[in-house]
Amino acid sequence: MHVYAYLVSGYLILAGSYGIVRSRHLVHAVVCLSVAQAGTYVLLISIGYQHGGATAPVFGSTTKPNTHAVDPVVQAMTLTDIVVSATVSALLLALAIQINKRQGTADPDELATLRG
Amino acid sequence: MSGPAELMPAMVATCVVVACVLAVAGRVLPRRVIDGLAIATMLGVTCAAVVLLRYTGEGRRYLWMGGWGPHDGVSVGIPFVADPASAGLAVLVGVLTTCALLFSWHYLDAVHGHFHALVLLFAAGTEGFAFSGDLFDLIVFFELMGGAAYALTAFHIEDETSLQGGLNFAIVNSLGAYLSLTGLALLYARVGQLGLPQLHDALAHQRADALVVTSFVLVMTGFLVKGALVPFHFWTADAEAVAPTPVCVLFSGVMVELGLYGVARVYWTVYAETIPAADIRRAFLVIGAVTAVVGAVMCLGQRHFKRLLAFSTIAHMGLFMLGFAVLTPDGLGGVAVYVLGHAGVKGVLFLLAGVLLNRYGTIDELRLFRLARDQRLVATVFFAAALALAGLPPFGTALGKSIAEDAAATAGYPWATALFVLVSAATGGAVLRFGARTFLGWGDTPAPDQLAGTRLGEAVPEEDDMPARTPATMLSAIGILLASALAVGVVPGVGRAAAHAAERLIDGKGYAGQVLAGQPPAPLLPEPAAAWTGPGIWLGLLSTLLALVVAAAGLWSGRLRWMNVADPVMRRLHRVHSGHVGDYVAWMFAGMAVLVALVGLPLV
Amino acid sequence: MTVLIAIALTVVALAGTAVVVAEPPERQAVSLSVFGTALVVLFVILQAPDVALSELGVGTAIIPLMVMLTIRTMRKDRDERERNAGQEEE
Amino acid sequence: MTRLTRLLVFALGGGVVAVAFILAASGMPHFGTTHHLYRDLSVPASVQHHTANVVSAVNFDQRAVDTLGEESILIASVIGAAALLRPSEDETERLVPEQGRTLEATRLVGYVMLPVTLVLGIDVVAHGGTTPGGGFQGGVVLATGLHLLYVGGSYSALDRLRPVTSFEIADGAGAAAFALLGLLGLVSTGAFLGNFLPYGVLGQILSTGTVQVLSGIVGVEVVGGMVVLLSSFFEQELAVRPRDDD
Repeated sequence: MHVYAYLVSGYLILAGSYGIVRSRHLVHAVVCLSVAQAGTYVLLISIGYQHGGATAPVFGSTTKPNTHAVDPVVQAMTLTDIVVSATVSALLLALAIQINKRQGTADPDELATLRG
Repeated sequence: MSGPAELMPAMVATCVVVACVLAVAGRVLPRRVIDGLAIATMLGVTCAAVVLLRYTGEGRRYLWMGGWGPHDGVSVGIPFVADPASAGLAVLVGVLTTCALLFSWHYLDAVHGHFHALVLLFAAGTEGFAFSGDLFDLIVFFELMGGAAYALTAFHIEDETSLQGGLNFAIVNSLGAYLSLTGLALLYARVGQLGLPQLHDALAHQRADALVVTSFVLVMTGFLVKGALVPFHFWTADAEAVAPTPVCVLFSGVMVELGLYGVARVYWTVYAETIPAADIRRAFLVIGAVTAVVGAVMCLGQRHFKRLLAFSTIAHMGLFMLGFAVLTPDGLGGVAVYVLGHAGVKGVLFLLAGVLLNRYGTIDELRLFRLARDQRLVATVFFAAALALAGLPPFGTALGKSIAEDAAATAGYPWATALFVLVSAATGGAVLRFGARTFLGWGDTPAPDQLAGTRLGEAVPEEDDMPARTPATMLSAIGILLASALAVGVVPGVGRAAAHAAERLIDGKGYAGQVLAGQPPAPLLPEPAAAWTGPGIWLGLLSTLLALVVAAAGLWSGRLRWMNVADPVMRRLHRVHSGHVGDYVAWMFAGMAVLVALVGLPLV
Repeated sequence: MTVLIAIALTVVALAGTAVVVAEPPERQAVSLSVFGTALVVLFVILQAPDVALSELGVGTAIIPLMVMLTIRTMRKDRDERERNAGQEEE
Repeated sequence: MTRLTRLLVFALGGGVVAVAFILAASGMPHFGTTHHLYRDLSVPASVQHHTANVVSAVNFDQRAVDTLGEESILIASVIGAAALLRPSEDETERLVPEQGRTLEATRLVGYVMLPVTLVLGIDVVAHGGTTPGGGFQGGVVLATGLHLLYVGGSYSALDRLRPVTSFEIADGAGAAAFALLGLLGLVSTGAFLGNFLPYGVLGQILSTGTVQVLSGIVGVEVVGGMVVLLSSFFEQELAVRPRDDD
């Protein structure tokens, strides 16, 4: 369990990359890229976790602020990352739509305009 | 310590604000206003960067965002730090962006100011990247640069090659950024800090174990992708061959160089005291040499002019990497001068490619054969830039090349010096060959079968009704760039300033000490050896001469049967550059594996 | 708690694998949405409600919706091309 | 490369990287460790600025520049997607007549869910400084809620309710306002994105100075941005057609 969370995140990054390598459809490649990115979310959030009933880093008028909470900084970074993920995916999907429109295919194996 | 330091966030924020205004009001504003507003903004930003650069002569300028300054060497805030290297890059960004916008004055269907807004956001990203003193923030601005750049690459949606170039670029670069983020996460898990100065202090006492090395390789991967270094470079040719002309100027002049800047900045502030210099030197010398050779060989084999220029950029990135990899202030100072000269020269060549494309509807070398013989002015500028690329003194490229060559030889790598000469000759020769065919009509007449059945180099002209004479705004952009490339070489003191910039960039300890504890900056060497030298001038002339030989060999290669021996190697190399994004990702991981082996194995 | 986290992590890994191996693009929107949901659950367990909320919007709704629209656009474009090709043959 | 060589190259590279990653992971602090240096600095800093949600404090105060960068990425991609998905020279925009294929039940779900999501989204944005939530999350929830209309009803209903131009303006204005507030902080406190508003009592809605304002601005921008992004895709699917020659 000590490193299981880290290994899962590493696995997601590799699996996503593997998906891009063997992809036969651009939309699939884009989706795999977002799986690889999800690996970074899992890694960051696991790094910030703390055993023993540490709370979320959100305090109110009732719970006094204390440091028996999970790391807020990795959560903030992940939030930034998630918005980036939506935007990058949008741009990539827009490109995929236009490529399919111009070339009549979205299979990377059949797209061959940039050789050499 | 603030004052001039406040210019840094102001520059980034101004670009963002104006970009938003253009994005929202672009559809109602007349084209002239859009052009004028964007150019005025970039002029203002350039002036601010120049002011900042002058102040950095006295030491680094820094500002903690949100007022969260450090206590006892730690902080929750993000610093922006200006040293001569980052401020100089900001000036370079300003000048290149201004020229790119000048060139697109009225040119290019701008689609409601979208083009200008994206260019300004790109500028904001590059400036933030140059100034940021925080590893996560660096990656955020890296992605901002990327996001704007992907859309700009594919701006001509009618052109299928530009779409595919944009997609390959976007996937490979984004994956690179995510891998950098993974490396950052490993580092954060160990030391719980993100600022570059804090990371410096935290890592200074660590052993280079598996975590440090792996995080190094992962963080560097993103920057190496951006820096177009083999085998992370494949996207570069695809993107630069197809992006709109003004965008190519930015990509080849400053974006890929910022990748190398990221490598240098993060290495020297974070890892330099942990990972032994010998390992780093070996790894980066290998990467630099392979990049230079692959770029030069591929450059020689191109007939699509923008693609040719893109491979020349890759070859030069290899040379810059070699200059960096000797890990001395002289080497890096030479690279700094070389980068400035190269940005001007390459910018001129890309803009001339744009002029040709608009006039003749193609930039294929064989189709352009003898077509442009009446273009006296364009031809003169073209050959000046081509010779400068080959390393002809007194251009800035030659000065930078000479300083870096000297540094490599002094550090005990004469083969690197030889590579500088040969690669400059090859890339300059390829460009000269293109010019001789196009403007002079020299060389063998292309066989009909070489022209048939290929649409290579053809593209949708970027301007519908190109006037018979090239407009003054376009010419002025070209003139500014060529003059800057010359000025870098002839204005006294550029070499010295670059050497000082390199000294500051290398001094990671001083960076951390000044930003975290307000320590005074270390004194600089009074007279660095960074000026024209006799051997440097001779080597510059030699590479120019060799470039002429290369060009002649290319023009009349049909008569040189013995050159066919190299064909199988060439064919294989060409096949590797397949335009297939899956291939690119596979090579990226192979490159990471090589980097792990080069840096990690000696430590086991 | 530890067991719960281990299970959630495993589910995320499996859902991620499912996305990567799902070949037909039509199924991608659904498998991606399932993967997003698995991530949301994991983040809630790991005490990251803010991140979970964002992932709920982006990962389970917005990106899958964009993927679905992309695939439908591609299919529409293909149909139209085939219809045009058919007309030319006539 | 053939598929096989490509997979082999990746397998070799990925294998080495995987081994390095596993070795690195074994050198990381164990999962659930109690050592979080940045957290120990960040929580008191957040309390000092009266922000109960430390994640919001990090995003909009301590590391607000990250958010500036991220908001710029959002607007860059909104502009980029709009530019990429514009009807090209050989295309035209024409709304095709709708086919009534939505089930009554789904439609009902959509209409019922819509107000719920909108209220929830606004609440999440408004209380970002004090409870879980904030600009991004609320913005995302709001944008998603608006598009439930598509699931439940029809695109033309959505089109009427969602004048894209005003969302474009919201998006641009949000991003610009974020940068302008940063500059305002620079002018009035000498620190970019510094807080120049008074603080209230910890845990109350308007206690957090600029955090709440910036969070709200980001909420506006994210709603605008996501709606415009999605609408570009909707238009591609429903309205953009090849130009007829006749």
